Amino acid sequence: MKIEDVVCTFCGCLCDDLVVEVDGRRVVSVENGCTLANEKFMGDHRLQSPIRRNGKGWEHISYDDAIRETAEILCDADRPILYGWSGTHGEAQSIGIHLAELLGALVDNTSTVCHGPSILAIQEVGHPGCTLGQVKNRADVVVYWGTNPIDAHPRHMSRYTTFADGFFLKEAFRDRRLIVVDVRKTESANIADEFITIEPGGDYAVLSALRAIVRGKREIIPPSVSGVSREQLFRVADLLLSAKFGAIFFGLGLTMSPGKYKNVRNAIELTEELSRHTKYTISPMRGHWNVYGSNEVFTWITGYPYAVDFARGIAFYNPGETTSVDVLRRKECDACLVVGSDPGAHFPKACAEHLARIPTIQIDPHTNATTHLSRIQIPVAVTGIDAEGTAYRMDGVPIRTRMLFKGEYPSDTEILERLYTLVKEAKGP
Amino acid sequence: MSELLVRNAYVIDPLSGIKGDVMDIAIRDGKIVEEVGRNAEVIDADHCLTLPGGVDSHSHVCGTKVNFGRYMSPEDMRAGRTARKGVMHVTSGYSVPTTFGNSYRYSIMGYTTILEGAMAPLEARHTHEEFTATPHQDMLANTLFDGNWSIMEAVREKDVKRAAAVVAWTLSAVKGFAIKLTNPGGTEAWGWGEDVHSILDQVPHFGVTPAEIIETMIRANELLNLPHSVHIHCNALGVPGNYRTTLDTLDLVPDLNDKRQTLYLTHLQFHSYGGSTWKDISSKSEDIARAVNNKPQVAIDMGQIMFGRTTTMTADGPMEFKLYMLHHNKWSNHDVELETGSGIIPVYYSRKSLVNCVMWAIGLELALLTKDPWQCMLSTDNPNGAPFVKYPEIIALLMSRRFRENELALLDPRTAHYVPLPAIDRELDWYDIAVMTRAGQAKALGITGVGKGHLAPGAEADIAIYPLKPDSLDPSTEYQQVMAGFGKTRYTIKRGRVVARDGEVVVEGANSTIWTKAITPPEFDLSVDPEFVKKFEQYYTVRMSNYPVQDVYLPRGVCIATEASL
Amino acid sequence: MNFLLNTGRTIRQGSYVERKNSDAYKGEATSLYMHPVDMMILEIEEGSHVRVESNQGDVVMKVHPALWISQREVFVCLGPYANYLVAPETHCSGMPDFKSTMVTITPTTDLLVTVAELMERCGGVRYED
Amino acid sequence: MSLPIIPYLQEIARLEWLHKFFFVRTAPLVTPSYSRGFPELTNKTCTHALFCMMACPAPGAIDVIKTPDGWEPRIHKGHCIRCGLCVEACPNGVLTSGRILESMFNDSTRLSFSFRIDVDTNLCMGCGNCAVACPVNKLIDTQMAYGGRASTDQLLLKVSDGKCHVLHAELCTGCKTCENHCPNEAIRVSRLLEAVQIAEVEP
Repeated sequence: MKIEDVVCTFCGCLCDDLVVEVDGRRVVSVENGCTLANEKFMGDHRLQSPIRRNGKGWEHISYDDAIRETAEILCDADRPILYGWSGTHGEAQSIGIHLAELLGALVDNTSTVCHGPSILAIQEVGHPGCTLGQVKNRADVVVYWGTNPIDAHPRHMSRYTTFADGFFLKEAFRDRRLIVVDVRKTESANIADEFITIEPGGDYAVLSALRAIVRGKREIIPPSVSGVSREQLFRVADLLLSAKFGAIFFGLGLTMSPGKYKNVRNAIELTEELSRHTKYTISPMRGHWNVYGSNEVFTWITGYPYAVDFARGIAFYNPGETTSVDVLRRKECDACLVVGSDPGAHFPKACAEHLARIPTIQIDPHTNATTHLSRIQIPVAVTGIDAEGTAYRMDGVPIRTRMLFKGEYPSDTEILERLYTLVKEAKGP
Repeated sequence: MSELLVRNAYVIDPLSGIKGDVMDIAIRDGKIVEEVGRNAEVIDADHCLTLPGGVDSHSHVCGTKVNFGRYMSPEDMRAGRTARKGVMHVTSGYSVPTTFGNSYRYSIMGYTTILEGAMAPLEARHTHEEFTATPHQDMLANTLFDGNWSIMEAVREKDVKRAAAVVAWTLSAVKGFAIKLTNPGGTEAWGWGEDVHSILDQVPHFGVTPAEIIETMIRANELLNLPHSVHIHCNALGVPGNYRTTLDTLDLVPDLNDKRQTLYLTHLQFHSYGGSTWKDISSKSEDIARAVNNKPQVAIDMGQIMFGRTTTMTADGPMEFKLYMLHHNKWSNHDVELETGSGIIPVYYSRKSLVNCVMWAIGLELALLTKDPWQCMLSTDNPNGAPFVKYPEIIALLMSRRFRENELALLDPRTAHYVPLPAIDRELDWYDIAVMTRAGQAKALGITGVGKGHLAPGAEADIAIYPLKPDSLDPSTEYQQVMAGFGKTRYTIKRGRVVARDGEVVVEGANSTIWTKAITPPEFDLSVDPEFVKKFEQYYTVRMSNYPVQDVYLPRGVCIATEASL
Repeated sequence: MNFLLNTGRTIRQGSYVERKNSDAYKGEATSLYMHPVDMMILEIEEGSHVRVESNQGDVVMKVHPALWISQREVFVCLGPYANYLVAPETHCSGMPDFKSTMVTITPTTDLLVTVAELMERCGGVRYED
Repeated sequence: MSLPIIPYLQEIARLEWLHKFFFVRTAPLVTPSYSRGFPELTNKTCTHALFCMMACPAPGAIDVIKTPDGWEPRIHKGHCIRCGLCVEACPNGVLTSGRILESMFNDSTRLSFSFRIDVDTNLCMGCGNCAVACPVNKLIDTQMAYGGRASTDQLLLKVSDGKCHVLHAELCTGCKTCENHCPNEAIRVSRLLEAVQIAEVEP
């Protein structure tokens, strides 16, 4: 059976035009999807049943036992942390946050090691953005700064920006100018009209230089800024200003480099500066398919996009203190529930070591690095394949993922609901 | 079967013609009935003011831009935090509270129905998700059509029926309630960093004017027989001298419906400015109110501003950028492909700012100078003028001249030269307030038929009992009590169930979402229209089959179906 | 020899992300891309193993030449191997220095470790299906 | 120093040599009939088929430009290697050089083009840049150009199973748009030229 308009749950592009052929409980073929989409749908490496660490080995246990034991661990903990959420649907995220509220736990999502700094920058200066269709239909200048969409969001250029025709651009790739800024010559840089190589850690200075030029202060620019020549800066600024509609996309090259949120703040302020001359928008390239959804759900329930601490009863937010890496680094938490992410692979070693020290429970369809650090892992259905729910694309457009077939695994929502019920019973009214 | 009896209630129910009688209200299974059995639970209202549940006909509480207002404002979240308590979830926020924060605070003030003022169709799913997390109120969503390409093309072709078909398809796809036009044409122009400045400006590339969009949409709305009228946020919001644009817009309105207004003009305070710069801005509330008084076919809401800190958010992207150029605090913008835009900035309305003082006066003047309370709703365009928790204070200001004078004395002393407020003696009475906070809204929205805004048998048992005794209270002097009383109900009853009592929320709540579906003849079914389908295949970045809001997002949807006259 | 370690996404890392315990993932996540001139100085060939050491620890990786990276910089896709070297310090931003860790690289004949072994070093217990 | 000059002067001053130098008669230089000169226009109408450009092996040697009178091939002599392929390739006989056109006419031969597209599936990441930019795809299925959603299998290029696949190589016109916009050189277009009898080309 061929299913049309399937939503890919890999990256923040959330492409919704895939055609997937399904034979019973097996995906047979994927059309229109990139390599990552294909791996996602065709992959067949699920953990078969819940497992529990047993001394130096592992044993299979029932879902009932796994959930009950998880509830006990969480109730016993003084400072539990519920981490992850970007790899699951909004309905599950919602229950997870209420669970944290009930436990007085700290709840954080993967933004913390991704676009958390972008959020901090937005909280300082705002975010002039737009939906991706606005870029597709109008943008004649596209900038990718510190991001390599070809590897991380393969269809971003062909579906939404450089190559996709739009209402006002009938010959898109001829009519658009593509600027790529990076510290290394990525695949994306290979097809750019203008590639700017920046010395590592030099983004802030280059952004400042461009802001100065846009402000008309060319005379103050030194011959070279972080390895970028003055001539190139002038050329790029002129190109930016020549746009009728310019779209800037930025990635972890800004959020993870020295300067972190200040880099992003500078990029947003460049956008705002350009907006005084012509139309400009800026957007973060969100990684996980539903990381933006986790920010949205966190925000409408708690008021904050990530790093929320319920220990005081109220929702308390102080990134740098209530962010997962810091909490783990300080060895502060004494139990961890991981849902839809892999901190074992993506946190610094010291954090992984603390996860191994405390009872860590993982809810995830696949074994991964965190599996080895955990006490219990509960396999669940994969949203977009055998579970469905809401996801938010990187530009904030909410899309309902599809369930392609009913599988044998429970969804994140079902597991978390059962967990919530058990914890609520234990905690009393 | 659950039964409840409210005894000794001092009832004002304007839609039923009850202007202050002490009576009992019987409730069975969530509806008001003639009488209930002996075993019914009893609430003694003790002669307190008892009104139908409050209806807010224009408020921003759920959806993409509201949530972004929270997202970008941790300082606002910190300004209003409550811990989890009983059935109440944690809440955060002052001007843009979390969904539960909104819901609890409205509930405590006796509000049971809220219309979200602006929902971008492409992002409707988000609004509905937040509706589900706003458990104590029945929710409705105004759906944005101001920059809709299909609409503008129909307007250019002078094809009212096609415009109606686009509205019908979209409202039913996104489970919206009514047509919202925010700065019509201006949001599309903002796609190029531009704006329209009067109702006769051309929208770039589309060859239509705001006036043509407004006129076409008014007629399309009536062709679909929708419960509410077109709901407009006029062009040129917040610009000195914009009252002319507002008067021009009022002049466009024909009288096409005998049950309700033909055009609803929202937050009119922001559209009643004289002068030509921020230095000589003045109140033109008298001109506007005169036009409204002469046109029974329009209804307005105040858009009152109140001093202090708040967050402005609107689909009017270009206006927010202009405002940002004034405030230089922080600015967010979010354009939505083929449809609309939006912008958010935090603001502080100050008594030391003459402009802000003039704005404050204009809102009150509009309410006091509009003769018929059914034509003017009480609103702050929450949170743009002020958070809705300021409603009790506004009510007190409208009911007490003395309170107004006391307030005026605190303002920039030049204010009196620019506004007529000091000369207005009128004090509104309990009945006027009842109209302006629930009955008028329910009538204007066209939801009396689904049992909103009144207490006649058959109506939804949404009731607010305030600790106010109109028989013995003089609002003119005891305005502090009025303010306190409207701020915290003794009981808020939602569909026959007590949901809040003396400032505490007592149940988890389960709301409904009211949406409209205009049934059109098959030749107007756009789901198979080649031009319309092309929009999805070529210009939208979401497939047509993934666009409509699935039923699962409306666990308790209430559909108002109409038969279109196409 | 000292290098600046940069990390980021690669398409293969993304492809194998749900098979983190596979040889394919190990192969990609231990691939270290280095400028050929630096390889010459270190006297190593494509495919040579190197020990990469930071103030957090050390891990064995496999070198690939790449012209798209500057001298004295190396690139490893994000994952447990790269993060084994990254410090947990966030400078009160919540975000570690994933793209700017100083490392020392020396040739070695030691073998690559699996993800499970690496996690065992962190105190975990290996799970094999 | 002066001695070595004398034998030279003696040699130059020989009568026989001087005679030959001033009165020699050799046949004038003519271009042999089989030689290929720079292609010239025949004044036949150019239909902008671009076969000449596709056939040309010398980068930058020929362009087809728009003049007020219509399309016209233009030879850049510094680049042209006078191979004559463009003359042979043109379906309308717009260009000529030596006897190429004549002998093609006599022999009823033509050049036939085809293109081969190779996708290195190890490198391809299915980003779809090639399939979306491809002008042939665009004519067949407009949706492709607007974001890469394929609604037919009659395409030249299509992404499925995570890689770009060449479905109908015979549709390729050799424009190399795909090759130019591939971020990692995973797609290559090569030209296959063969001489065929006209009957085969235009049955």
